[in-house]
Amino acid sequence: MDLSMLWYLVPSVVMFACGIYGFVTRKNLIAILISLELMLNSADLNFVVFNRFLFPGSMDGMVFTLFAIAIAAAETAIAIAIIINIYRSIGNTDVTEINKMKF
Amino acid sequence: MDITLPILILAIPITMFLVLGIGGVKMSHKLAGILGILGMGTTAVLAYIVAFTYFFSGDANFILDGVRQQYQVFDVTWLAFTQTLVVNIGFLLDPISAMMLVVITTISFMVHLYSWGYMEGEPGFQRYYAFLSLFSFSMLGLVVATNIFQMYIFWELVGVSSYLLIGFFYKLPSAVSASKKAFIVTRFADLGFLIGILLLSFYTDTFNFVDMTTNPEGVLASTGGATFMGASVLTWAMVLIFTGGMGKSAMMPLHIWLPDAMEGPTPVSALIHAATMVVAGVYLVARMFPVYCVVDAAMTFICVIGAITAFYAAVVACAQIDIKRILAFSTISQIAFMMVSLGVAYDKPIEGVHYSGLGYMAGMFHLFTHAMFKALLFLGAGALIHAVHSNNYTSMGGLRKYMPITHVTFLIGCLAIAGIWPFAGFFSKDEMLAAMFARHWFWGAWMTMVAGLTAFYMFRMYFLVFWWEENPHYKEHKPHDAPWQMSLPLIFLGAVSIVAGFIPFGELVTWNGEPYHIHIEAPVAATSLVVAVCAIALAAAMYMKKNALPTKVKNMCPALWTAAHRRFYWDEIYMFITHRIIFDIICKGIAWFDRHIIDATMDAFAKITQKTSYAIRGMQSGEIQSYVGWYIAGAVAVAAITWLCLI
Amino acid sequence: MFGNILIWFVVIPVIMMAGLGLCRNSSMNAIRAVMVVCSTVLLGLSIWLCVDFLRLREMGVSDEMLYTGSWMWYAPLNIHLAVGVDGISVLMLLLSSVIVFAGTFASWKISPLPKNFFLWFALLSTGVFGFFISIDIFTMFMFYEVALIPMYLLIGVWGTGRKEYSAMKLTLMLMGGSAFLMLGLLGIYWHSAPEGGQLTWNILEISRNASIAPEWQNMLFCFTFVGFGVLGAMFPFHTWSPDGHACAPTAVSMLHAGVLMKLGGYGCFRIAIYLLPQAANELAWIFIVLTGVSIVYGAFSACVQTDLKYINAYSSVSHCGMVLFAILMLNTTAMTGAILQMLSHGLMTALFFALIGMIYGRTHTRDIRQMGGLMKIMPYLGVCYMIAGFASLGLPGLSGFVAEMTIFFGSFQNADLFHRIFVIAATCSIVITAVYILRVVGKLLLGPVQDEHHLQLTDATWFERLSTVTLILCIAGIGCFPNWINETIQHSFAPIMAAIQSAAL
Amino acid sequence: MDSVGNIIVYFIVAIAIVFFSFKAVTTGKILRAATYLLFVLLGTAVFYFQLGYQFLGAVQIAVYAGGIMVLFVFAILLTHKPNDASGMIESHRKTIGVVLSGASAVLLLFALFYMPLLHGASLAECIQAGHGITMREIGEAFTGSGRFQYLLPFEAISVLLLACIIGGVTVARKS
Repeated sequence: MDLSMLWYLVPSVVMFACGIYGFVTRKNLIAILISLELMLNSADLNFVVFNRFLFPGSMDGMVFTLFAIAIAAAETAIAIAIIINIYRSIGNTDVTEINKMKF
Repeated sequence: MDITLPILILAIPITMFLVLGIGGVKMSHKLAGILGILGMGTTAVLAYIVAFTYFFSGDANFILDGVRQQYQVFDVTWLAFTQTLVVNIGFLLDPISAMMLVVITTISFMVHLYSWGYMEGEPGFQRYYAFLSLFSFSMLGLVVATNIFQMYIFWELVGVSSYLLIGFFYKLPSAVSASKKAFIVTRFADLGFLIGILLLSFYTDTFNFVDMTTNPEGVLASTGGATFMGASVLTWAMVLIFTGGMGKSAMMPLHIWLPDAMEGPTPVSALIHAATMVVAGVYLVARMFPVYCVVDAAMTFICVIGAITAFYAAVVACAQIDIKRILAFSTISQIAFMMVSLGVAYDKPIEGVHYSGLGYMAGMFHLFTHAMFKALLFLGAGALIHAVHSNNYTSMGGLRKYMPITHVTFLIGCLAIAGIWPFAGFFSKDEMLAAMFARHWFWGAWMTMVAGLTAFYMFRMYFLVFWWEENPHYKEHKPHDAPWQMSLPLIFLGAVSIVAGFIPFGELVTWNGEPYHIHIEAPVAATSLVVAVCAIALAAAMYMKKNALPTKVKNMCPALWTAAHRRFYWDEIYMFITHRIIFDIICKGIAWFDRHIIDATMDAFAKITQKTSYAIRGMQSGEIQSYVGWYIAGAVAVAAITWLCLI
Repeated sequence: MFGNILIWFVVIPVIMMAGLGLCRNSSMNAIRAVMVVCSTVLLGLSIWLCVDFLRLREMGVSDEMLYTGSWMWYAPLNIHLAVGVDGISVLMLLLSSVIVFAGTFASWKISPLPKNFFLWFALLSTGVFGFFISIDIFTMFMFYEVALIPMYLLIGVWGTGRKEYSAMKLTLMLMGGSAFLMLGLLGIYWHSAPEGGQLTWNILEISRNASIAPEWQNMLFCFTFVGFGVLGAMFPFHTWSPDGHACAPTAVSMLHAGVLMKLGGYGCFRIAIYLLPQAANELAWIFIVLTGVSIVYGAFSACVQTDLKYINAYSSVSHCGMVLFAILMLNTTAMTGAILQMLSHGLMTALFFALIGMIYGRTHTRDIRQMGGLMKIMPYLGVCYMIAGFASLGLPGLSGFVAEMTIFFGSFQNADLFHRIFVIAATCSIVITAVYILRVVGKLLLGPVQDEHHLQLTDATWFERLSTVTLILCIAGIGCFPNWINETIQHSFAPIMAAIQSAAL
Repeated sequence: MDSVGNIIVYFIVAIAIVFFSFKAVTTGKILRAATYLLFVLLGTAVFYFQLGYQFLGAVQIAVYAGGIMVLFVFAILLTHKPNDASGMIESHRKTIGVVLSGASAVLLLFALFYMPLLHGASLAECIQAGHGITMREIGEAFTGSGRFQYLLPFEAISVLLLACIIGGVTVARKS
C-alpha cells in the first residue's frame, strides 16, 4: 500500500469543508478567524502535497507555504487587534451586532 | 408719388408710441397730451394730402382713362417664406384705402383732442396717448396693406392695441376681463383668418391683393377644383378669412366681446369700437371683393351672417340700459348692414339691375358716414357720462337743458343713424337698401325692418336721456356741457354728419374704380324714410314724457324683454363652453392626465428601480459570512456546471 | 489650433472658470467682474462671428461649414475635435451668448456660494458652446453631457422647492435620453463608412458617404430623435421640464429653457434628419403625431397651472414641440421657422424666467392666486412681463410671430390631409397660448392688489434692467427685421434638403 | 512502497485532523475551538515532516502552533470574561453551512477521485526523486533574485509584517 497524493488531499478537503462550515455558521469573530485558519491550513497542505508529488525536484510549493504562513500570522495579528478594538467599543464580538456601517 | 408722405403717415404714430411709451413716465400730462395731439394732427394733415392727391390730382398712376387704379407706393420685402411666397410691407393706395386714411386720421385726431379733456388727471395719461398712437399706427398699417399677410400683421396689432385700451383701467377686474375676452374672441376668429390665408396662399402662391383681385378667375383656377367636405377649397378659404372679419367686426356668433369692450374709456370706444377697428372686417371683405365674387357660397354666407346679426343686435339694443351698450349693439347692427350690403353686391352685371356693384359702393359709403356719426354719438355719450358719472340712462333724463351742445350734436347723430334726410346716414342707407332690393326683395325688406328698429332704439335712448324726466340727483350735482376740447370734436363731427351725405361718393369709391353717379332710388328712399319716421314717432310716444307705456309694453312679454336684455344668453352659453367644458374638463383633464398618468409613469420607472434596489440590497449586507456563503455557492455552482459540461 | 475663432467659444468659458477659481469665495465683486468681462467678450465674439460669417457668405463662400478645423483626439476610434459652423450654428452661438450675458446679470445677487454657482454656470456654458461648434458627433455628445451634468448641481443646490427631486428627475430623464442617443450615435459611427472604409464621426463625411442601410436608419433615427427629443421636451418625455424649471434658480432656468432645450432641436435636425434622411422621410409621421400632441397638450396644460414657472414650463413644451414639429415637416421654410422658433423661444423664455425670478425675489411666491396688480407696484417688470407674454402669444413685431408664421406656412406646404390636420391643430395653439398668457397677465399684473405687503416692493434695479433690456431688444430685433436671419440660415438647409430629397427618390 | 509505520502514522494523524477539524467548528466553547485548531495545526506539521519538509514543519509548529495560537488565546481571554456564559459561542445558519460545506466537499472529493491521482507515484518514490532540502538551499532561495529565487516576495513579506506590526499596534491601542 502506497501513500499516494490522494491520501493527503482527502484530509485537506475535509479540513477545508469544516472551515467553510465554521466560517458561515459561527457568530463569534474569533471563532470565524479559527475557521479561516483551518481553510488556510488546508490550502497550505495542498501546496506542499502538490509540490512533493508532482514536482519533487523544486521547492516552490514549500516556499509559497512559508509565505502563506507569514501572511497568516500578519493577518491574524491585525484581525485580532481589530477584534479587540471592536470588543472595546461594543462589548462583544458577535458579528450580528456589528452592523452600524451597513447601508 | 413721393414715398416720404406715406412713410411719415406710418412713422409718426409709431414714433409717438415709442416716445410716449418709453419716455412718457418722465413727461407731464400736458406735454404728453400736446405731443400726442400734434403727432396725430400732423398725420391727419399728411393723410388728407395723400388722399386728396390720390383722388384729385389726376396722376396717371392713380386714375387712368377715368378708372381709378390701385397703386403701390412702396412694397419692400419683410420676410421671405419661400422664393415666391414673400411677405412685403408696403403702402397700397386705392379708393378704399385712401378713404380709410381720411376716416381713421380724422376720427383719431378728434379722439386725441377729446381725450385731452375727457382723460384729464387720470393716472396713466401718457400711457393712454401712447396706446392711442399705437392703435392709429396699426390701423393705418392695416388699411394700406398691399398684401393679406401685412393685413394680418396689423390685424393682430390692432387687436393688441384694443386689448390694451379696453384694459386701460387695469385695476378694475371688469375691465381686465373685458379686455381679455375681446382679445381671445378676436384671436379665435383670427385663427380662422390665418388658416384661410394658409389655404389661399398655398394655392395662389402669393399674398398680394392686387395680384389676387385683378385675376380672381386665376385664383379659382389655381385651386384646381380641390374640394374638402363638399365645398371647394376656395370657398373654405374665403369663409375662413371672413371668420377673421367676423371676429373683428363682431358678427354673430363672435360678437360677444364688443359690448363688454365698453369697459374701456369712452373715446376709445368711439375710435376703436365704433369707427375704425370694428369695420376692419368690412374692409377685409371689400379688399378681397373680386375674389369673394367668384365664390357664391361665401357671399351668401356673408349675407346670412350679416342679416341675422343686424336684426339680433337691433333687438338687443332695444332692451339695454347702459347707453354705451346700446351704442355698441347699434354698431354691431350697422356693421352687419355693411356686410349684407357687400354680400349682395356683384362684380358682373346682373340682369335687370343697372349697377351690380352698388352694394360695394354703398357699404363703403355707409362705413364712412357711420364712422363719423357713430364716433359723434360715442363722444356725445362720453360727454354725458362725464357729466353724470354713470353709464345708465336711469341716471339721466331731461338733460337737454343742462347740456345744449351735447344735446344738439347727439340729436344730429341720432337723426343720421336713423336715416333722415338730409343727414349723412340717409344717403348711405338708401344706397344700401337699394342694392339689397336689387338683389332680392327679401334682403331689402329684412334690412328695412332693421333700419326701422335702428331708428326706434336710437330715439328711445335719445328721449330717455334728454327728455323723460329730470333726475333728482341734478340738484346736488348739476350737469353741464363739456370743456372745449371735448365740445369741439362734437361740433366738428356733427357738422360732418350733416354734410357727409352730399359727398359724391360714387365718383370716388367703387369696386372697380369706375365712377358711379349716385341717384336716390325714390321708392326705396320713401319706404325707409316712412319706416324711420314711424319708428321715431313710436319712440317719442313712448319715451318723450314719463309715462307708464314702456312698462306696459315690457309686461306684455316679460320673457322676451329679459332675454333681449340678457342678450339672448350668448354670454352664458360662451361661459358654459369656455369655463365648464374647455377649462374645467379639457384643460384640467389634460393637466390631471399629465400629472397622474404621464408623470406618474415616469415616476413609476424610478419607483420600480428604487424598489428593486431595496430588494436586492439585502444581499449587500456587509456580513462577511453571507458574502462567503454566496461566494462559495457561486464557486460550487460554476465548478459543477463546468464539470458537467466537460464530462 | 487657437487660430480658429470657434475654439475660443470653448476656451473663454474655461478661462472664465479659471478666473473664478482665482477669486476668493467672499469677494462678490471679483466674481462679478470675471463673469461680466467674460460673458461680454463671448457676446462680442459671437456678434463678430455673425458679421464675419455674413461677410464671407456675401463674398460667395458657399461651403457647407465655415471656419472648419479638425484635430485628432483619440486615434483608435478616429475621434476628432472637429469644429465648423453654418448659419444655424452661428445663430445658436449668438443666442447662447446673449443668454449667458443676460443670465449673468439676472443672477447678480445669487447666494449662497456665488463662486461655485458661477463655476458650474461656466461649465454649463462650455458644454453648450462646445455642442454648437462641433461637427464631430462624438465631441458633440461629449459637450452635450458636459452641459447636462452641471444642471443637477445647479438645481439641486441653488434651487427652490422640491429641488432634490426635480434635479434628480431632470438629470435622470435627460440621461435616459442620452443613453438612447449614445446608442444611436454609435450605430451611426459603425455604419458611417462604405464597405471597408475608415469609420468616422464627422458629420460632413458621414452625410457624404450616405452609407447607412435603410433598415438601420429607421432604428437609429428613432434612437437619436427620441434622445434629442427628450431634451426638446417632446411628449411624452416632457415631464422633467415643469418640475425642473420650477425648481431651478433664475439663471439656470434661463439657460436651460433658453439654450439647453435648443440642443434638442438642433441635434434632431443636425444628426437625426441630416444623417438619416431616408428614415426621416419614412418615420417622420410618428414624431409629427407626438410633437403635434406636445404643442396642443402643453398649451392646454399651461392654462390651469397656478405656479408661474409651471405655466412657462408647459408653454415651453408647447413651443419646443413646435420646433420639432417644424423640423419634421422636412422643407426649407418650416425648418427656417424651426430655427426662428428656437431663437425666439430661447430669448422669450429666458426673459420670462428672468422676470419670474425677479418677481419671486420680491414677493416670495410664484402662485398667481396670491399676487395681483403688480403692474402698479413694479411697472417696469410688469411691462417687461407683458412684452414677454406678447412675444409668446405671437404679437407681430416680436419674435414669436415671425417664427410661428414661418412654421405654419412652411408646414402647410405638405399638401396631404394628414399634415394639414396636424398643422391646423398646431395653429390652434396660438389661441390657447393667448388664453393662458392673458390669464396670467390678468391675474398677476392687472386687477386689484391682492397682498398689502406687496405695496412696499420696489421696481427693478439696474442690473435687472440691463438683463431684461438685452433680451427685449433681441426679441424686438428679430420680430421687426426677420429677414437677415432668413438669409443667414438659407444656405445651411441646402445640403439637408438635398439629402432628404435624394433619400425620398 | 512505504513503510507500514509511515502508513500507521498517516492514519492516526489523518483521523486526528478530520476529527479535530470537525470539533473545532462545532464545539460550543471558544477556548476549546482554539485548542482543537492547535491539534489540527500540529497534525498538519506531522504531515509536513512525513512529506520530507522538515523546515516547513518546524515553521508550522513555531509560528502557527506557537505564535498564532498564543495570539488567539490572548484574544479570547481579552474578549471573554472568565466564569461567564460568554465563553460559549453560538452558531447560526447551520443548514446553510452544512449544505455549502457538504456541497463543496462532495464536489472536491468527486474531483479528486475522478482525477487519476490514486495511482500516481508513492511518497517514498517522490522523496527519493527529490533531493533533501537543506537550510542552505532555502536561505539561498530567499536571498537570491534568479530563477526560482524569491528575494522580492521575501522583502514584500517583511514589509507586510512591519506594516502589520504598526497597524496592529495602532488599531489595538487605547485611544
